[in-house]
Amino acid sequence: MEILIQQLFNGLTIGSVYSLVALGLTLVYGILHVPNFAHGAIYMIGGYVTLTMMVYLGLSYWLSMLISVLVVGTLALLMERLIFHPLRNSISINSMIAAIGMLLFLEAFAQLFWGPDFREMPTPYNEVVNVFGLTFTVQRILIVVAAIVVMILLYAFLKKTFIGRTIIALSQNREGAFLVGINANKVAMLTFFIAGALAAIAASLTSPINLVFPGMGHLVILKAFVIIIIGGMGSIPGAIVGGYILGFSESIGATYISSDYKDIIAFVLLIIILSIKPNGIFAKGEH
Amino acid sequence: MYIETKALSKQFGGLSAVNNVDFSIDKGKINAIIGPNGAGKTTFFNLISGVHKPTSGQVMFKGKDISTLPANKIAELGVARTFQTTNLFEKSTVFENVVVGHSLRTQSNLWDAIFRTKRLKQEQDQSNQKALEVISFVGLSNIADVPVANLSQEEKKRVAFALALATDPEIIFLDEPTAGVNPDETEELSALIKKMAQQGITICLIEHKMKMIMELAHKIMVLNYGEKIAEGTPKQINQNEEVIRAYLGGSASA
Amino acid sequence: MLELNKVTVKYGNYAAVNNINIQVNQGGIVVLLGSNGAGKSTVFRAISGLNKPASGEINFEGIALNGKSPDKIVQAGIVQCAEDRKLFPRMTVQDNLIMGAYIHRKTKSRIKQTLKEVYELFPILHEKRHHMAGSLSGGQQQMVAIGRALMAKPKLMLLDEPSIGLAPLIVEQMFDSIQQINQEGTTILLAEQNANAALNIANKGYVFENGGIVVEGPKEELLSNEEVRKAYIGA
Amino acid sequence: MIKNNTQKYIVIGLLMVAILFPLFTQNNYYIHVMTLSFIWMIAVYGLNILAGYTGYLSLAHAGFFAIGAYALGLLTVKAEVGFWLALILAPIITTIIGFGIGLIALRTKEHFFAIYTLCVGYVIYLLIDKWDSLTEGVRGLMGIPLPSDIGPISFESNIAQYYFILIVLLFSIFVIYRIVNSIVGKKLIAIRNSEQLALSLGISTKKNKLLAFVLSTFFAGLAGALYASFIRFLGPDIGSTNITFDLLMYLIVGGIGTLSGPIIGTLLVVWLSQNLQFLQDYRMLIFGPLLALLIIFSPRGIVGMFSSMKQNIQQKRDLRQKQLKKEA
Amino acid sequence: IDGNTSNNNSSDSSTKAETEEKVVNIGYTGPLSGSAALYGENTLNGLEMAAEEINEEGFEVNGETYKLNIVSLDDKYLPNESASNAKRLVQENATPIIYTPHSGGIAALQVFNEQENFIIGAYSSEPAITEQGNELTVRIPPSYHGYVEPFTTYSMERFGNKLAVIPPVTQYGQDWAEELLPHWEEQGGEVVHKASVDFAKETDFYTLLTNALESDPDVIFLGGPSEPTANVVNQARQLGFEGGFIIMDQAKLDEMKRITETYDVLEGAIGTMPLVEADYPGVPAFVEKYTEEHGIEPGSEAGFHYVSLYIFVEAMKAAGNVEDATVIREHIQDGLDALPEDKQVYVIPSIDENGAFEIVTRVSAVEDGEIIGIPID
Ligand SMILES: Nc1ncnc2c1ncn2[C@@H]1O[C@H](COP(=O)(O)OP(=O)(O)OP(=O)(O)O)[C@@H](O)[C@H]1O
Ligand SMILES: Nc1ncnc2c1ncn2[C@@H]1O[C@H](COP(=O)(O)OP(=O)(O)OP(=O)(O)O)[C@@H](O)[C@H]1O
Ligand SMILES: CC(C)C[C@H](N)C(=O)O
Ligand SMILES: [Mg+2]
Ligand SMILES: [Mg+2]
Repeated sequence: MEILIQQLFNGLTIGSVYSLVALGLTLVYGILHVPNFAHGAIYMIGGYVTLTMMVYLGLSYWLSMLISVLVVGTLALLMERLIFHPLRNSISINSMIAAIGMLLFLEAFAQLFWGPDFREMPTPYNEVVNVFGLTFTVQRILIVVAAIVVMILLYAFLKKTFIGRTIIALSQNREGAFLVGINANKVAMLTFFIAGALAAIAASLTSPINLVFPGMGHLVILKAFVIIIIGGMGSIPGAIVGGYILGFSESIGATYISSDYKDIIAFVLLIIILSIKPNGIFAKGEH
Repeated sequence: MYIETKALSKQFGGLSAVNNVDFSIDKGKINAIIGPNGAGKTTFFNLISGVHKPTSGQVMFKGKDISTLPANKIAELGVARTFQTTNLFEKSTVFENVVVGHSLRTQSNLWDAIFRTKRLKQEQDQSNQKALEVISFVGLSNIADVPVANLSQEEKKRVAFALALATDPEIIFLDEPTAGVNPDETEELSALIKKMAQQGITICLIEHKMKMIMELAHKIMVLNYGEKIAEGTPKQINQNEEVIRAYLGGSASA
Repeated sequence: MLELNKVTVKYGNYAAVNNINIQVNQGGIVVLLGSNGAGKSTVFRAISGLNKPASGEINFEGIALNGKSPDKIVQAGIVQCAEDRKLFPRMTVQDNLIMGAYIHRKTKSRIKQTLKEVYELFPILHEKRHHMAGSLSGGQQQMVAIGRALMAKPKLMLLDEPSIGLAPLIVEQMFDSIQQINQEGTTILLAEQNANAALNIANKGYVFENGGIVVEGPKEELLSNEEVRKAYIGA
Repeated sequence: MIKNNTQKYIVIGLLMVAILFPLFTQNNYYIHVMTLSFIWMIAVYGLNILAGYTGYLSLAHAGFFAIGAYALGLLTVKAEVGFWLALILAPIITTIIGFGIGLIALRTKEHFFAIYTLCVGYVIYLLIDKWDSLTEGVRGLMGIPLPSDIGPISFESNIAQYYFILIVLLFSIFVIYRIVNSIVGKKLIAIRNSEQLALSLGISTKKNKLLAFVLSTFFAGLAGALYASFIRFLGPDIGSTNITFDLLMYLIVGGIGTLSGPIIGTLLVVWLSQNLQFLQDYRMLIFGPLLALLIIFSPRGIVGMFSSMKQNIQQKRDLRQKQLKKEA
Repeated sequence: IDGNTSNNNSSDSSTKAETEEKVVNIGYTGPLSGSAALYGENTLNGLEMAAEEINEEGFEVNGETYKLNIVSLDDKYLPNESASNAKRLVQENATPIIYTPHSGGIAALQVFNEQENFIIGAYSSEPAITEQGNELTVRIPPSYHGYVEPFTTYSMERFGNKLAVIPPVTQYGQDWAEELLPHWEEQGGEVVHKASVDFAKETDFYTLLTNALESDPDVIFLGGPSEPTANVVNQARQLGFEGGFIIMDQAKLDEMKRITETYDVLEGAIGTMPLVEADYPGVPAFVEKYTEEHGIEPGSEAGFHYVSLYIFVEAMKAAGNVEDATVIREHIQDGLDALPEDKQVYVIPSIDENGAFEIVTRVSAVEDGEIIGIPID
C-alpha cells in the first residue's frame, strides 16, 4: 500500500514533466501540422540556459528560470520565423526535415558551447520530506505544483482569452484567421514562444533531479510524441491527461509488471490505443 | 427495382442525418434529391456509395443488399459518384486523372507490372482508350494535358463526370454538379447530364437549382431534417405545400 | 470608398487579373459577374491582402492598401466571406462566429448583440451553436461563413459567391439580409453566379472575362444588356 | 509531375557513371562509401514507394531495415543457412512482418501513421536491443559471412562487392520503375492524391496501401540484408530512428515521389557529410542549417529544382493554350 | 563557460610536417557528436595529449625522426560509419593504427583490418572482441573479472548480505551482473531485487529505487556513466537507503563526486580506483598536465588512450617500422617492456595471446568521507 502511494507520487512527478513538454509539442503541432522534432532540443537548451544563469552568473533559481523562459521562447520564435514560416506552404514532410536539421544544429551547438558532459543543476529545494510514509524532496513537490499551475494558466489563456483562442483558430485555418483580422504571423510566433517557454520551464524544473546534457531532450521527446498521439494531436487536454497517463503507467507498470520493460509499456499502450481508436482518445469529429 | 433503400437511417452522435428513408431509383431515368441545407442529401449519397455505413436500414442494388460493402466494392458493381466539393487529383493532368478511373476494371497485379505482361499492356491500352473516350464525351479533348489545378470550376465538374464515367458505371450519383457554375454553363452541364442518361446511364443528382431540376428530373425526392417529406414528379413537387414551406419559398420557380 | 486602379494580379507568370479598375461607393452594393475562373475571387483575395497585386493600386477611404497585411485590412474595415469559407472546423459554430468579432474583442457586450443578430438571420446556426463547424452540411457552413463576416461589423463586406450551395429559400433570405445589412450602413462588394438576384439588389455591376472587365455600369444598364442577360441571367 | 522520360535519362546516366566509377578510382574508401550509398538507395526507394507515391510516411523504415539485416545475420551466423538462401529469406521475413504490422498501422492516417510507425520502429529497436539471447543485444552480432562464391566469382574484393550491390540496386530500380509506371502505380498515386476519391473509383485503398507498405518493407529488408553482408557486424543502432531520419533526408533532398530522387539525394547527402568531416565538432552545426536551407529554397528536392524551370515553361504553354481556347 | 573543445589541427600540422620531418598518422574514429560525444572526446583527449608530448621531441625509428599526427573522424557511434572512416583513414592517411572506442566499431573494422593491414586500438572491455582471433586487434582496457571478488568481500563484510542489483541495460552492465550475482550467492549472499536502468531513456530514478528499496537491501549494485550513476546514488540516499554501493567500473568515484558534491553521500561505495588517486608511477604528471589543459581531471578513458599511444610508439621503435601493422603488432610486448616508468599511467606488464592488455587493477572504497585503496590479493 505504502509503495503504491509512493509510486503514484513518482508517477505524478514524471507525468507533470511529460505533460509540460507534450503541451508545447501539441501547440506547435497545431500551427505546423507537423511533429516538431526539434522540440526536445529546445527543452535541452532550456536546461542549459537556466544552468548557465545559476552557475556562471550566480542568479537565483527562479530568476534563472525566467531568463531561460525568455531566451528559449525567443529561440523557438526565431525558429518559426526563419525556418517554419518560409515552409508553411510546402508539404509537411519538408517541415519535419527542417526540424530534424534544427535538432542536429542545436545539439551540436550545445555540445560545442557547453561541452558534452553531464552537468548538475543545484537546487535550493533539496531537503528531503517524509510524510505519511511518502518520501520526496521539496523540488519534486515544486515540479508537480508548478506544472499544474502552469497548465491551468495556459488552459485559461487558451480558452478564455481572445488572444489564446486565436492560437486555436490559426491552427485550424490560417487564411481564415487572417480574414477575421488575426495577424497569423504574430500568433504563430506567439505559439512557438509559448511552446519554447513551456519546454524551458519543464527542463528547469526537472534538471535539479536529473542532469543537464546535450542528449537530455531525447529522454522526453519520444514520450511526448506518444502522449500527443494518445491524447489526440493538437488537443490541449489530451496532452495533459496523456502525460499523466504515461507517468502513472510507467511508475505502476515498473512496480507491478517489470521495470525492464517499462519503456515498452508506453509504446505498447500507444499501439493498443491506436489500433482500437486510430485517431487517438480525444479525437473529435471532423467533416 | 433498381436501387432501393429500405428504412435507411444514419445517426451522427445524437443527430439523425438520415431518418427512415424509403426510396427507389428508376433505372435509366434522371432522379433528383432536393432539400434544405443539412437535410441529409449528401449523407444519403454517402450511405449508398459506401462512404458511411447505415445505422439501420438497407441499401439494395438489383435485389442485393449492399449496405455493408466498402465503397470500392460498390463502385465495382457499377455505382459511380461525384463529390459536393470537387475532389480531383489536382496536380495531375485531366488525362492522368481520368485514366485512373478505369483501373477498377483491370486485373493486372504486381506481377504483371514487373514483367510487363501482355495482360498489363492490353489493360493499359484499354484504360487509355477509355480515358480518351470519356474525355471526349464530356468535351474536354482539347485540354486533356492541362493540370487540373489550372482549370475553371466548370471544367473541373466535367473532369469529375469523366472520372465517374471512366469506371463504366450503370448509375451515377452527382452531388450538386453545377454548384458555383453560372447559368450559361449550367445549361451546358445539364445537357451533358441528359446526354449521359441517353447513353443508358441512370442518374441521381442533388441540386439546389430548381429550374434545372424541374427540366431534367423524372422523379424528385425531397428530404428535410433527414426525413423524406415528398416524392414525385417535378410538377407534383412544385405544388407540394410542405415542400414550398420547407424549401422552395416564395419564388418557387426561380 | 474602395478604388482599384489598374490592378494586375499574377499567379506565377499567369495574370489572373489584368489591369482592372473598380470603384465602390460608400453605401452601395456592387456586383462582380463573370464565368468561372474569370478572376473575381482573385480580385477579392487581392483586396483582402491574401495575394499581392503585381501592379496597380488599391485604395480604401483614401488610404493605400497595397502593402498591408490581411489583418490590417480587416482592421481598416474590410471583411471577406471567402469562396471556400475558411472556417475553423474544430471550433464550435459559436466560437467561429465570435472569432469573427476578433477586432472588436474589447467590447464584449457589442459582440453579444451582433451574435444575436446573426442567430436571428440564421436560426439553424443557433440550434447548432455547440456543434463543430466542420460537421455541418455544406450550406450550413456557408451560413457560418457569412455570419462570421457579419460579426466584424465591417464598413465594406466582400461576399464571394455567398449563395453557393444554398437552398433557394435560404438564398432568398440571404439576399434579403444582404440588403438589410447594406441598409444598416455596410457597403457590399458581391461576386455572384446568381446574376439575376444579385443585380436586383445591386446598384452597379462589373462583368469579368478572362481577367479583364468587359462590361460595367449601373444595374439597369446591365440588366438590359443583351449579352449579359444571355450569359449570366440565363433568360 | 515531372515527365518520366527525363527521369529515366537521369537514372540511366547516373548508372553509367556508377558502372564506370571503379575504373576511374583505385580509392578503396570511395568504393566503400559508394557501395554503402547503393545500399541506402535501395532502402530509400522502398521508402519512396510508400511516402512518395502513396503518401504514407513510415518512420519505422529503419526498423524494417534492421529486421532484414538481422534476419540475414541470424540465419547465416546462428542457423547456418547458406548465404544466398539467407539473402532471399531475409527480405521475405521482413515482408511478412511488414504485412502484419501494415495491417494494423494502416488503420491510422497522416501524422498518426507517421508517429504510430515511429513507435513501431522504436519497439523494433528495443526488441533487438533487449532480446539478447537471440540478437546478442548491444554486444552486437559478429561474424556475418561474405556472399559465398558463385562458381568462379568471389566476393572477397571491394570491387566485387561494389558490383554485386550495384546489380541488386539496378534490379530494384527496374522493378520499382515498372511498378510505378503501371496501373498499380497509378492506383498508388491516386491514393496519395485523394483517398476518398480513389475509393469512390473502386480502388481498394486498403489493399493497395498494404501492397505499398509491404513493398517498402521488402526493399528495406533487402537493403538491410545487403548491409549485414557488407558491414558484417550488426548492432541495434541500425534500427534506430536516426537511421530512418537519414533515409528520409536522402529522399527529401533528392526529391520525394521521383524516380531519380533517391539516387541523387543519397549521393549528395552521403558525400556532403563525408566532406564535412574536416569540420569536426562543427559538422552538424553547418549540416543542420544547410539541410533546413535546402528544404526552404528547394522544397521538392534537387530533382524538383532542376525540373521546375522546365515545368515553368510547360505551364506557360498550358495556360496559353487555355486562354486561346477561352477566347474561341 | 567551459570551452573544452579540443581541436586538433590535423590539417596544418600535417602540411607543415611534410616539409620538415616524417609523420606517422594515427587514426581515430569515435563518437564526436550525438549522445556519446563526451565519451568520444575523453578518449580522443588522451590520445592527443600523448601525441603532443611525443611530438615535442619526435621519436626515432631506424635513424629517422618521426612525429605523430592524430587524424580523428566522427562516427556517431555507428559501426558502418566507423568502417567508412577506417577505409578513409587507411586510404588517405595510411594509418597503421586506428583507434575506436566502441565494440560495434571494432567489430566492423575487424572485417577488413587484417586485409588492409592496420591495428585496431580497441577500447572496449568486451572480451569477445579479442576472442575472435583477429591478429591485429589490441584491446586496451581491463575486463571486469578482477573486481568481482574484492567488491563482494568488502561490501558483504561491511554492510551485510542482501544485494539489490540495478545495473545499466547495456551489455557491459548485464555481463557484469552475470559475473557478480553467482559469486555473491556463492559467498552466502542473497539477491533481493533485480532490475536494470536505462540511462538513455530514464528521466527519473525514484520509481526504480522505490521498488529496489522495498526489498530492504544492504548493498546496491549499480553503474553506468559516472554522472547519472551518481544521481541514482543521490536519490537512493534521499529515499532513505543507508547501505553500501558496488559501483561497476564504468563509473568512477571521483567523477561521481562532482555530482554528489561530497564523498559523504558515497560512503561505503566500492569501485575502481579513480585514476587521479591511483598510485601508478605516471599518474601525478599526467593528471597535472591534463587538468591544466582541459580544466577537469582526467578519467580512465583518457588515461588508457594516453598510455596506449606511448606503448604503440615504443613498439614501433622496437619493430624499427612505422608502417607495417603486422610487424608493429609483433613488437607490442617489447613496447610494453620499454615503456618509461614516468609514462606508466597504468601498469601493464603484458599483452595476452588474444591481444588484450593485462593490467594491474586497483580497487578503492569510500570510508569516512575519503577514498582509500583496498588491497587485492
Ligand atoms: N461526418 C459527420 N459527422 C457529424 N455530423 C455530420 C457528418 N456529416 C454530416 N453531418 C450532419 O448531418 C446533417 C446532414 O448533412 P448533409 O451533408 O447530408 O446535408 P445536405 O443535405 O447535403 O446539405 P447541403 O445541401 O447543405 O449540402 C447535417 O446536420 C450535418 O451537420
Ligand atoms: N492559386 C492559384 N494558382 C494558379 N492559378 C490560380 C490560382 N487560383 C486561381 N487561379 C486561376 O486564376 C484564374 C482566376 O480564378 P478566380 O478564382 O479568381 O476566378 P473566379 O472568377 O472567382 O471563378 P469562380 O467563379 O470559379 O470562383 C483561373 O483561371 C484560375 O484557374
Ligand atoms: C567501460 C567501457 C570500457 C566499455 C566500453 N564503452 C565498451 O564499448 O565496451
Ligand atoms: Mg450536401
Ligand atoms: Mg471565385
